[in-house]
Amino acid sequence: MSKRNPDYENSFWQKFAMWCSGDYDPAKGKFEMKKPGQKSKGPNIIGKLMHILAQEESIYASERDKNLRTFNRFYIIVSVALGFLLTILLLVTVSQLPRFGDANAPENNEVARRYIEKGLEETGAVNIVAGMILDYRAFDTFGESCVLFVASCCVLMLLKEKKPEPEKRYDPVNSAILQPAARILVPIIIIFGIYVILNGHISPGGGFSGGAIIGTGFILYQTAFGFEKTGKFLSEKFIKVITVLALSFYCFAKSYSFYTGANHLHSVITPGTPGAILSAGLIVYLNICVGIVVACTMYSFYAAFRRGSF
Amino acid sequence: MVSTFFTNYEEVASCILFVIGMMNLLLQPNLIKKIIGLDIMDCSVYLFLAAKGYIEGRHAPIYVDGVTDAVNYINPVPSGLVLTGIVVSVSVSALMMALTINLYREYSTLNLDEIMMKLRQEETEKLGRLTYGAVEDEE
Amino acid sequence: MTLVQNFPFFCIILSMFSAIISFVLSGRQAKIVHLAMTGLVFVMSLFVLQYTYMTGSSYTYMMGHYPAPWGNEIRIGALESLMAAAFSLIMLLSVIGGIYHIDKDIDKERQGLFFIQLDLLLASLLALIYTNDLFTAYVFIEICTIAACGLIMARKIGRVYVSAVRYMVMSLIGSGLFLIGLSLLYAITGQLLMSPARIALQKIADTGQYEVPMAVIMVLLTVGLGIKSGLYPFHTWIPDAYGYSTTSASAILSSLVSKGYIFLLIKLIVRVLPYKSIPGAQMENILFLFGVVGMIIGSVDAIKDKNIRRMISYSSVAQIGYIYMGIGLGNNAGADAALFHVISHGLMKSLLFLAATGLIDCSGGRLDRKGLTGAGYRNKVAGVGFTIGSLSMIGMPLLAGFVSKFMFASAATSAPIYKMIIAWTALAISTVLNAVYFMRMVLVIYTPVGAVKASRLKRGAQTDIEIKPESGEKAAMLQKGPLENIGIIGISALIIMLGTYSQVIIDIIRNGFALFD
Amino acid sequence: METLRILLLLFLIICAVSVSFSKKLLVSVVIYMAFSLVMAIIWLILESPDLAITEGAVGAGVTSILLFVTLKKIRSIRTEYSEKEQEEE
Repeated sequence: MSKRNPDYENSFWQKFAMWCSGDYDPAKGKFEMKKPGQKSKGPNIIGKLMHILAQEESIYASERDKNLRTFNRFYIIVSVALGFLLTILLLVTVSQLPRFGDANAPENNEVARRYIEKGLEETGAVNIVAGMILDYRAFDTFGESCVLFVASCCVLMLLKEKKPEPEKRYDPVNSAILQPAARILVPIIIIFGIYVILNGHISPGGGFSGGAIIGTGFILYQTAFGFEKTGKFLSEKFIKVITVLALSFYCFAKSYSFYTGANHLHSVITPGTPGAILSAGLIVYLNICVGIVVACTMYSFYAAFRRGSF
Repeated sequence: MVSTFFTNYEEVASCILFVIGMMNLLLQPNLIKKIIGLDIMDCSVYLFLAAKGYIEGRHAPIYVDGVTDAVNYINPVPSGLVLTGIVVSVSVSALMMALTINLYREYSTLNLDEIMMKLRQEETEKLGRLTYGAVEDEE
Repeated sequence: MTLVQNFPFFCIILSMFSAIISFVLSGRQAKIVHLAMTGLVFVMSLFVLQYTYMTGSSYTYMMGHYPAPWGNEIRIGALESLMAAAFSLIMLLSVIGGIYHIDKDIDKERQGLFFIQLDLLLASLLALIYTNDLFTAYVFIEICTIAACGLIMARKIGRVYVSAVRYMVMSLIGSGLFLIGLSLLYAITGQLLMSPARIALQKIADTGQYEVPMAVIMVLLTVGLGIKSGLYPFHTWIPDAYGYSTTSASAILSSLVSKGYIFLLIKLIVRVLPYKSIPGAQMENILFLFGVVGMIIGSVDAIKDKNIRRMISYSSVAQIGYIYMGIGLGNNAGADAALFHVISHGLMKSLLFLAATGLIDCSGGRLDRKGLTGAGYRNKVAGVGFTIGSLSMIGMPLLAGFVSKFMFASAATSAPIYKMIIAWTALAISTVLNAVYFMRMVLVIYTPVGAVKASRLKRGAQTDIEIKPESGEKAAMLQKGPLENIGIIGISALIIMLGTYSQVIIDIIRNGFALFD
Repeated sequence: METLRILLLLFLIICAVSVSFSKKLLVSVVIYMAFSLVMAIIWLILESPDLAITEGAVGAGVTSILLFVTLKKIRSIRTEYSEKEQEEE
């Protein structure tokens, strides 16, 4: 609401920027001699206010909208007041919480201790976080993949067009920087992404970060070389099928482990040797699945935004 | 009471950021800024969680040389929660961006207030025609 | 562990899996998969209900190999399985009843995506009902929000995008507040599962530490879920969101999505938050107050609105006010009444949306009272359905609405005296207001009109303007199959059954609620 | 170290405020990118490399790219509309 005013010239930051570049002197006109009885500041502020009011008048023109305007103002005031209240509440709360970095804080309890102490033998993952999200609390993580999935469905629903037309206006231009840089960078980015995914259980990273890195690699490739070339290996059908395959594998693998866990059955999945690439039971496969889903989703977001199709 | 106020910088900053983000989401008429406000709001909560997980003098939750003693590593739970949360927030903001594009195509403005006013004018113009499929027919 | 005990987990995974495979299926196949899946979920939930009701106990189900404070878990009792069965049944009937409009409003290539969202919505509702873990609840709240947004904007008109944006903004603020409340809760207890968190909170309350944080957590979690379910001061997104989306989406959104959040809130109140303490009692009073105000303001807004669909949406605000009033009464009877009203309102609202659409269709798409005159004669099933729904909303004996109003009134007697007086007054005023706008509508749709005028209305022409030639085609287009009627008849029968055999359901709710803790 | 922490946090708050007061949307998006990168650095200091790498890839990478693409798309829609208007004239 506060930013409806397009009168940017008079705003503080604009003046600050102009002052930096030497176009504007805030002291100008302040130190000159004034004729007695002339108000120097008044008209400016009043004029500005009038301007704002006039603008509001033009938006809320008819008589019927008068109520609406009062309601909008009331809404703004109430929201700001609530915001201040919330800030104070949260700050008071924070001031009562344990000190930053305290080892005896309530959250460092038996739950976290077991994840650390037993994690290696129970999950086989060297990265405790990966072991936690993909084994101890796997249901959350499956839900999270579903969030990505449903968001990509929604985006597709919104932006899908019957005939995806490549925007001629924004086709890649041949530049001296973009194509050569992309030719060198894209393989490096994608290989780094694959490295991050495959080492998700050994070092920092995992399916989500690696998948996002690969996705940005695809996006860079598309920006440099256009949809025709990208479409050769990333067609809509391919993306759909591979996403469904990865998510189904994830679904089945986790269902198996939930089912055996809840019914106290013996599971065939073993942690393996810690530190090896093919260790940590299902974690490495799940990381690969999540990576595929995330990379495809990120690229499909981009493609849907650009031309209304995958 | 104010004892920890001056040591918990991260938490204090995250509270301030949360309110800034929320106010942006509520009061900015511009949709793109609303989305950025949303991302800032989510990020601030994650900063809070990450700060809660930190323990002074301990290392990242990755086993070094097979040492599995709990006094060596920080709390891994907040990291896991934040990892999940980051992905949730990116998908929500992608959805909001798609909605923004469609709204712009429909009303050619990014200002939500202006869109509301346009809608109201549309309604006033065809007050007599309260029909379910009216808008579709015109397209 | 017997096979039946696995069924809740199967329900959740099945609905997620059908969403995943629907991504590569065509719209028609996705529809079949969705209907079959919802039916299967309903049947399985009935088995679970029978099992839990017979054994009279609740059990926890580990999601993985690790017990309570370490791994995720879900918890199943009679109340949860009853809710799951009711939700899946309402969803099935709403989709069947609105299937014609799904075909008409949504393009062929988008229908598959629409059914994916319905599948995931059901999965997230089931997970919200069953989960015993706070962070899982957060993740599934987000799925529910996104899927609901997808349902709202399935119709491709500008109007619904605006309502979707408003819905998303309010919902995201709600989830943000919920998330920060959750983080604070984690900071002072170090637990994410509900039962251990409760024990930890109890310990903290005994030592007298962290009084302010506890109150703030309670406020944040309650307000977050209140915003998402459309509690009175935060209800502004409701009429837009429900009023312009396709019929099934409106029915499902108003009858299920907001109820999922309410159920989660009740679970949090009973299982986690220290609502028995002094700040908890104040929080209850606030919920009670907002509920009562919402009951009256929602009805007044509904009276003012000319558009029938928006009128029904405003009535949702009032009905959600009833539920919060029941929670705010602060005793078990109030919570029982609120839970019963969750089911009965779910049924009534779906019926009203479906029947209203039936009436609109036979009036050439007109939404105002003038256009709907005599619509009850043109579409008899929809007219009868709308009448039953309206009578139930008003509180006619032998219908579900009467039972829930009676339960609210009797729950108020065991509350403090001032709450009792306020609750009874509010119930009386709200019933009168309900009667004003619903009976007005029923009278309008049964006002006889002359044959010529009726045919004009049917073709969608303005009563005072010449008949346009092309409107004849439009009337032909609005012919539809028998499926719509199946939905309306099914839900009407359920409302009558719930009104006459209410004792069984009330027993299940009472026993289940006692085990909820 | 403590000074660095405070400086970074102050930077975050300044970024968040200046997002809402910047005139150009492109500037807001770039500021948001800086915000994400600083957030990643803070998480690195807080001993959470997993979060840092994810925020670097997702927040500063994908979300910002999507925001840029959104702006670009909006501009292309605008030019499309103005071209149509010109043709009509």
